[in-house]
Amino acid sequence: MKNSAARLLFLATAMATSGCAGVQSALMPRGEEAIEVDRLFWTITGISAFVTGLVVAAVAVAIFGPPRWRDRLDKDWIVWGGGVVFPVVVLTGVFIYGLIVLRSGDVRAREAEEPGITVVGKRWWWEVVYTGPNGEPVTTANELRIPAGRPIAIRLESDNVIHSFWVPRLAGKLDMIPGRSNVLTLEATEPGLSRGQCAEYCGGAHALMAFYVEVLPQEEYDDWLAHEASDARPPESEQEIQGQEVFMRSGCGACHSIRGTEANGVIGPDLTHLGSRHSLAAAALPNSKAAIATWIVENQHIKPENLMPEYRIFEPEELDAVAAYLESLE
Amino acid sequence: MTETTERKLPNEGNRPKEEVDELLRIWAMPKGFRLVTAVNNTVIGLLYIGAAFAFFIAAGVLALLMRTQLAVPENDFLSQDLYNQIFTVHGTTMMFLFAVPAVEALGVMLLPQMLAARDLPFPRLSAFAIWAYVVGGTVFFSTVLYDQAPKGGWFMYTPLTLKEFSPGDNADFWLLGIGFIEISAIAGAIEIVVGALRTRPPGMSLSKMPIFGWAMLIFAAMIMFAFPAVILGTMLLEIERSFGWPFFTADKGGDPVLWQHLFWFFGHPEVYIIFLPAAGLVSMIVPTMAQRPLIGYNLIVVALIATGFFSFGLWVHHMFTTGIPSLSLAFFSAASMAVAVPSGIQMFSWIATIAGSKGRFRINTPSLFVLGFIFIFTVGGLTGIMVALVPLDFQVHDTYFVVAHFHYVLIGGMVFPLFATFYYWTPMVAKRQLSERLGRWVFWLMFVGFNVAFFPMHITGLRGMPRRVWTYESGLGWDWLNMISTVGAYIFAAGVAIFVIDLFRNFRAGEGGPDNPWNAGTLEWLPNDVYSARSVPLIDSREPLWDHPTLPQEVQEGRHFLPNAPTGGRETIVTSAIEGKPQYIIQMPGPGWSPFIAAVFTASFFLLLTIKLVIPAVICAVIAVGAMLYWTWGLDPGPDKGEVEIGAGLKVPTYMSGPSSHSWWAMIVLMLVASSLYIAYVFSYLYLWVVSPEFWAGRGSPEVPDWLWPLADAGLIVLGTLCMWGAGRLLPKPGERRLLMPVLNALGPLLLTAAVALEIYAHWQTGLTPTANSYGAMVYMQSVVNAQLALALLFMGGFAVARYFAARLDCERRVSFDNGALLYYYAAGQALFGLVLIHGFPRMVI
Amino acid sequence: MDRLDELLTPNPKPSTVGTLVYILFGPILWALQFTLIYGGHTLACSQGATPAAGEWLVYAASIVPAVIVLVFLVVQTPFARILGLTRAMEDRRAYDRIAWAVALLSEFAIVWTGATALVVAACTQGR
Amino acid sequence: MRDDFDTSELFWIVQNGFKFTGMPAWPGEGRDDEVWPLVAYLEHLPETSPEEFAAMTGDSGGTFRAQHGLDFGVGFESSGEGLLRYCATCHGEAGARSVDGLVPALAGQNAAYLRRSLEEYRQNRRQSGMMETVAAELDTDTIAELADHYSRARPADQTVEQRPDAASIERGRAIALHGVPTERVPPCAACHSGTKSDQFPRLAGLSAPYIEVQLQLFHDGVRTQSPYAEIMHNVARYMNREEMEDVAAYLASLPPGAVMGAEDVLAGEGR
Repeated sequence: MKNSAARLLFLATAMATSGCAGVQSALMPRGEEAIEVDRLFWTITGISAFVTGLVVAAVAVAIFGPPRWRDRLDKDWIVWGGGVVFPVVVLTGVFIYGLIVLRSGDVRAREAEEPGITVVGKRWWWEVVYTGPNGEPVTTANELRIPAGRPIAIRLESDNVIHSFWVPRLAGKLDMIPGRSNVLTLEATEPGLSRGQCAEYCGGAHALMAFYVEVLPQEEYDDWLAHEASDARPPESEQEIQGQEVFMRSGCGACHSIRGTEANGVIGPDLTHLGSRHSLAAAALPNSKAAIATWIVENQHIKPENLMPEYRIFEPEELDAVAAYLESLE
Repeated sequence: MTETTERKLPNEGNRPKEEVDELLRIWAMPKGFRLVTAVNNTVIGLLYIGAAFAFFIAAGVLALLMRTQLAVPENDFLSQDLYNQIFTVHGTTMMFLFAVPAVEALGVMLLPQMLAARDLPFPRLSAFAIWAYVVGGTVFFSTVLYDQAPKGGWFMYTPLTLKEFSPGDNADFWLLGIGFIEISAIAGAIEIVVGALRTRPPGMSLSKMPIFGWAMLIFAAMIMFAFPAVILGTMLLEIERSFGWPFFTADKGGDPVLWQHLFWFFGHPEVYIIFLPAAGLVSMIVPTMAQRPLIGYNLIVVALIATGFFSFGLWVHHMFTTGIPSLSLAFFSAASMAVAVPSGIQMFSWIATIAGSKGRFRINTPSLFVLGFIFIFTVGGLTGIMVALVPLDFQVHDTYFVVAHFHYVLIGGMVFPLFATFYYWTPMVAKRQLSERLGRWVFWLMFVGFNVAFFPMHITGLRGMPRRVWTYESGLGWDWLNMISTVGAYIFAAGVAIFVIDLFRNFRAGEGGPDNPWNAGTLEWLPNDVYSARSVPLIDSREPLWDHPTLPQEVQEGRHFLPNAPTGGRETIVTSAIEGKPQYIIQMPGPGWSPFIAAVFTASFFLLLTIKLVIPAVICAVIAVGAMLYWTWGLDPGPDKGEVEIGAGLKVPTYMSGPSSHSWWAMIVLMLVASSLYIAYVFSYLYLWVVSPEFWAGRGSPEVPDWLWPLADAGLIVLGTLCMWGAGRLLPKPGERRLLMPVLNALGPLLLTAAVALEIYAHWQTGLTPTANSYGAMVYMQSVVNAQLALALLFMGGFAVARYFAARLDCERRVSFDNGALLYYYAAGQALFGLVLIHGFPRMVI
Repeated sequence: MDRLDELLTPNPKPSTVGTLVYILFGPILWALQFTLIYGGHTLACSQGATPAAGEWLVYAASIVPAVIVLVFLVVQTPFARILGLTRAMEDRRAYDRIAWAVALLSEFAIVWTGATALVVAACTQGR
Repeated sequence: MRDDFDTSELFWIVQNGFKFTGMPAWPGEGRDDEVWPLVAYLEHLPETSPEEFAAMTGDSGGTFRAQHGLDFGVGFESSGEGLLRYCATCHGEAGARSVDGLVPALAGQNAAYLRRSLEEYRQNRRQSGMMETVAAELDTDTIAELADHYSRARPADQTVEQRPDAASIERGRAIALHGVPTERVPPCAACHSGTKSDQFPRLAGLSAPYIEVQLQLFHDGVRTQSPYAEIMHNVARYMNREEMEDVAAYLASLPPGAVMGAEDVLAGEGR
C-alpha cells in the first residue's frame, strides 16, 4: 500500500510539471464549464485522497496498531460513524456542490444566443453549419471557430449513428443522436486552439474522428465568418487551374462542394475553404499539399473504413495539381 | 467462542454404519464421460467456476492484445476492425461470461454447503444452465477467432447495431451469446432464491443466515428485476434487425435512446449483481481471519439490501450526456450518492472486525487479497462518486477515466475477492491447499500490476483520451501514460499466470483436505462428502462451529437431522422461509442425460438459427423440447412415500403442493421475472409515445379497433381463466377419473392463444403493420410478449393432460397442474392489462 | 427452553411476505418516490408543463413518502403488527433493527432526490 | 448429359470446371449471372437440332476461331473485318443494337473507356467469362483500334421496345441527376453525364438490363478490381434493387449520346 501511495504522489507531480501537450486536456481548461468542472474535480480529488488515506490508516491501525487503538476501532459506533454519518455528511456537501455547478450550466445556456451553429456528426467527420452574416447557411467541416468571451449555443445532430461532441478544454461532452437535437453552450474564456474528439463509439473509424476548435476574438471571428461565407478562391497558377479542371471532370463534385464552382455534392465534407483548416479528414492528417495527395490515393490505409473510396485513377501530375488546387482554397 | 453446553440433539445414540454407505451410493458421482450427467451442486459448481475462469483468462488475453496495441501511439499491431471486435468481445465476455457466471457458480457451489443442505432444490436446472452457458459462451467467444465477432461494443448501442450500420451476422452473435446468459442467469436466480429461503438447516432463521447467503439472495432478486429489461431489449433489437420493426429508428418514431434505457436498467444493477456476492465473500473471510464474529452483521445486511435497491436508481448515470433534462440527471446523481453509503458501512464493518481480532489479524494469501480489495475498491468507489456528479461526468464520461474507474470497481470489487475465495475455499473442494508462497507472488504481482495499469488511466482520461479508440495521435500527452498502463497489464497478467501454474500443480478436486484449516465458524467447514454433511445440524447461532466445537463430530455421527436417506433417494430438508422450521423433505432427481442434452440442443437451436440454417435448427429444437419433457416427466413424485422421521421424533411429509412447496415458490419467482419483462415493455411503450406521439393511433396510424374487439378478447381470456379454475376444482381423487378436467385444462391455454390471435387480427384489419412505425411495432410487440406465455402454457397444458391420462395427476399429486395454473392466472392478468393499455391509452391521449 | 424444543414448539407463524415487506419498507417507498418523480417530471415536461409545475410535482412526490418513512422510523411497531410479524418470532429485534436502518438510508435517499428541485430548474436541458 | 447432372450440378461444373478433364473453371469470377444462362442453354441443348445450333452460332462448319480471324498475332489490319464481325455477334454492328439487353451497345462510347475495359478484361481485373477469353487474344494495338472504331461509330437511334413505367424513369432521373444524399448515393451525372472525363463511360441509351447487372456487380463487390471500379463500388453499395432498376430505366430511356440532364427543359415543358 505504501508503494501505491508513493506512485500516486509521483504521478501527481509528473502530471503537474509536464505541460504543453494539453490541447485536448480537461485539466487545462479554457472554457467556463471546463473551468468549473476542473475546480469541482480537484475539490473532490482532495476529499477522495483524504478518505483513501483515512481508510488505509484505519486498516493499518486495525492490523498493526497498539491494542488500545484497536479496541477503539472494534466498536459498532465505528460502523455507524464511519459508514453512515461521515459519508452522509460528506456526500451531502459534494452533492450540493455538483448541483450548483449543474445549475450554472443552465444559467449560461439561458444567456446564450439562439444556436447559430449546427454541428452534424457524420461517419467519421463533422459537418459544421454557421449562420452567415446575411442569415444564410455557411457549411464547412471538421473545424469549429467561435468567438471568445460569450456563451455560444451549438446545435448537435446526427443522421446516422450516435456520436458525442467533446472539446475537453471548453466543456463536457454532449451526444449527437439521430432524431434529436441537443444544444451545448460553449463559453471560451480566451482565444486559442483546442482539440476535440468524438467520445461515443460510433463504429469503424471512431478513433480517427477528431477536430480542432479555434477560439477567436470577436472581431476576428466576424471577419473570418464573412470570409468563410464567401465563395472559393478561383485558381490562379497554371497548376491550380489544371487541378480544378481535373477535380471537376473526375466527378469529385458528386460528394464534395466547392462554393462558386459546379461542385455541389453534399455527401462528403465541404471543401470551399479547405486550405485554411488546421487538419484534414477530421484531424487524421495535418493539412498540407502532400497530405492532401496522400489522402486522395491512400485514405483507406490512413483511416480504414472511411466512406470515401481511394481515387487511384490520377496520373502523378494530375494528383499533384488537384492537391495544389485544394490547398489553395483558403 | 462460548463454552459448549449440553444440549438436546435430534438423534441420541449411535446410528447404523449402513446409513453412510447408503448415502454414498445415492449421491455417488458419475464417473468418466458420464460426468456430464452429474447434477450435484459440488460437481456442477466446480465445472461452472472452471468455465467462468477459463473465460476470464481468454478475455484477459484479449485485454493484453489491446494494451499491446495501445502501448505506443499510431501503432498497427492490430487493425482497426480487429481491435473493434476485440474490445467488444473483451467487455462482453468479462461481464456476461465471466463475472456473472463466476459469482453464480460460487452461489451454486458454496451456498448449499453454508446451509448444510444436501443440494439446491433444482439440481437439474443448474445442470441445464451451466451446459447452455458453456456451449453458448464458447460459440460466442470463438467468433473472434474467425473475424465474425460483434463490433458494436459490449453495450451494443443502436443504431450502430442495426442492420444498416452492422450488416452481417456479427451483431447477431452478440445477441445469441447474451441469450444464453439470460437463460442461465434466470435459472440460477430461481435456484438461489428458493435455495436461500427454503433449504436452510432447521433453526437457521433468516437473521442467522451467513452474510454470503444474504448477498446471494439479494443478488438473485436483483437478477429477477434487472435481467428482464435486457431480455426485452435484446428481443426488440433482434426483431428490428430481422424483421424491421422500427423500435430504435428515429425516422419511424423509434428512438435509439430506448435501447440505452433498457440496457442500462439492467447494466447498472449488473455491476452490483457482480459486486454484492463478492462483498458477501469478504464478509465471510474477514471474521475467520480475525477469529471473531463480524461486527455489524445487521448493518451489513442493511447495506446489502440498500445497495440492491438503490442500484436500480442509477441507470441514467450512464446516459448523463444524452441530453436528458438536468433535473432528471440530478435524481440519478442523488441515487448514486445514496448507493455510496452502504459501501461505507461494509468497509468500516470489515475494518472494525479486523481491529477486533484477538491477537493479530492473520496475514496470508486470502487476507492479502481482501486487503488489496479494500484499498482498490475504496479508490474505485471514490471515483464512482466523481462520475456520479453530473458536470464532472460530462467531462470524464466515455474516457479512460471511466475505464480506470470501473476496472477499479470490478477488478477490485470482484476479481480480488474471487482470488481470495480461491485460496480460502480450496480446501473445501480439493485434496490440498494452493501454495501459500506462490500465492503471495500472485497477490503482489496482481496488486502492483493492477495499480500500475489502471491508475494512470485516470490521468489519460482527464487529458482527453476517449475510450474504444484503436489508436491515438502522438503528442497529446497520452504516450507515456499508455506505455505505463501496458507494462502494468503485463505485470498483472504475470500474477494470473502464476496462479494458473499453481492451479495445475496443486489443485486436485476431491475430498480429503483438512476439514477446517482456517478454524472458521460456518457450516461449509463441516466434514463433508458427496452427500454434503452427514446430518443437517440444528442451528442456534451465526457461527455454529465456534459456539459448538463438538458440532462437526455430532454431525459426522449422524446425531442431527436427516442422518439417513429415508426415501431411498436424493433429498434435503425444506424449512420455513423466515424462521427456519422444518416443513418437509424434497425428493430430488439424480444424475441424468436430459439436462445436458436439452442444454446442448437448445444452444444448437439458437446458434443454427443465427446462421440461418432453419431446418437443422428446428430439429435441434424438437430434441431439446423432448429432453426437457422427459426430464420434467420424472419430477412431481407424489405423496406415495408418506411421512418420514427426520430426527427428534419429528415426522414430516415427503411431498408438498400448494403455497408451501418449493415449486410454487419457483413459479412465483418466474412470474416476477415475467412481470418485470412486461413492465419493461410498458415502459418502452409509454417512452416511445412520449418521444413520438405523432405516430400514435388516430394521428400517424389508423384508429384503434372498435371497442367490440378488445371486449371479445377479454371474454376469451376470462373464459379461459374459468376453465383453468374449473379444472383445478375438478382434479380427481387418486385412482378416480373426471374427464371434464383434462378438457378444461386443454381448453384454457387454447382460449388464451385464441385471444392473442384475435388481438393481432383486430389490429391487422385496421391496416396497422408492425414495420410502418414505432406505434405499430409496439402494438404487435405486446402480442409477441403474450404469445410467449401462451406458448409456454400450451406446453404446460399438454403436459398436464398427458399426466392426467398417465394417472400421474390427481388432487393430491397436483404440482404439474398447479404450476401451469399459476402461470395462467398471471398471463391472463397481463393480457387483460395489455388490452386496457393498447386499446385504452390511445383513446385517452387523443 | 432447549433449542430443540424451541424449534419443535408450534408458535404463531409470522407472515413471510409481510416480514419481507417490513424489512424492505423504506426502499420500497424510495422506489415509489423515485419512479413517481422521474416518470412524472418527464411526462409533465413532455406535455408542456412549466418548470415551476415540474418542481412542485417533485416536492409533492417526495414529501409524502419522506413523511411516511419518518413515521416508520419513529414508530415501527404498528407497521410490524400490520404486516403480520409476531411478537414471539425468532430474532424479532434483528428484523426491527435492519428495517429501521434500511429505512433511515432510504430517508436520506428520498430527501436527496427530492431536494434536487431546490437547486436545479425543471424541464430544461441546461447545457 | 441431362440425365447425369441436375441443374445445380451443371451450374457447379460450369462455374468450377471439371478436374482432370481439361475443362477450366468459368473465367469470370463471381459472374454467376453469366453462368446461369449457359446452364439454361446446356439444358436446352439436347433438344436442339444441328441446324438450329448452326443458326444460333452463325457457324457453318469451319473452326469458329479461324473464321473470325481471331488468332494470336493477327493484327487488326489483316483481319479487321472478321474481328468486327465477331464482336458484332454479341454487340451488334457498330451503330446497330446489340443482340441482347445484357450486352452493351458500343457505338459512340468513349474510346478511353473502351480501351480501359478491354485492358481490364485482358488483365483479369474485370470479370466476365465471355469477354475475358476474347480480350486475352487481343494485343494493345488491336484494342486501341477497336476502341477507336466503336467510339467513332454513330449510334443508331434506338427506340426502346418496351416502354418502362414512366414513374420509374422519373425516379431514376432524380437519382441520376441529384443522387440520394441521405443514403449516400451521389448523382450519376457527376461522372457519367457525357461531359466529364472520357475514362467514364457514357451511359445514355445503354440497355436497362446491362446497367442493372453492372450496378449489381458493383454493389456486390464483384467489380472492384480497378481503381475506377472501386469508386463505383462505393456508389452502388448504397443502392437498393429498386433504385438500380429506376436508374437503369432512366438511362435506357435517353437517346444514345445524350448529355444527362440536358433533357431538363424538354421534360419540364412536357409536363
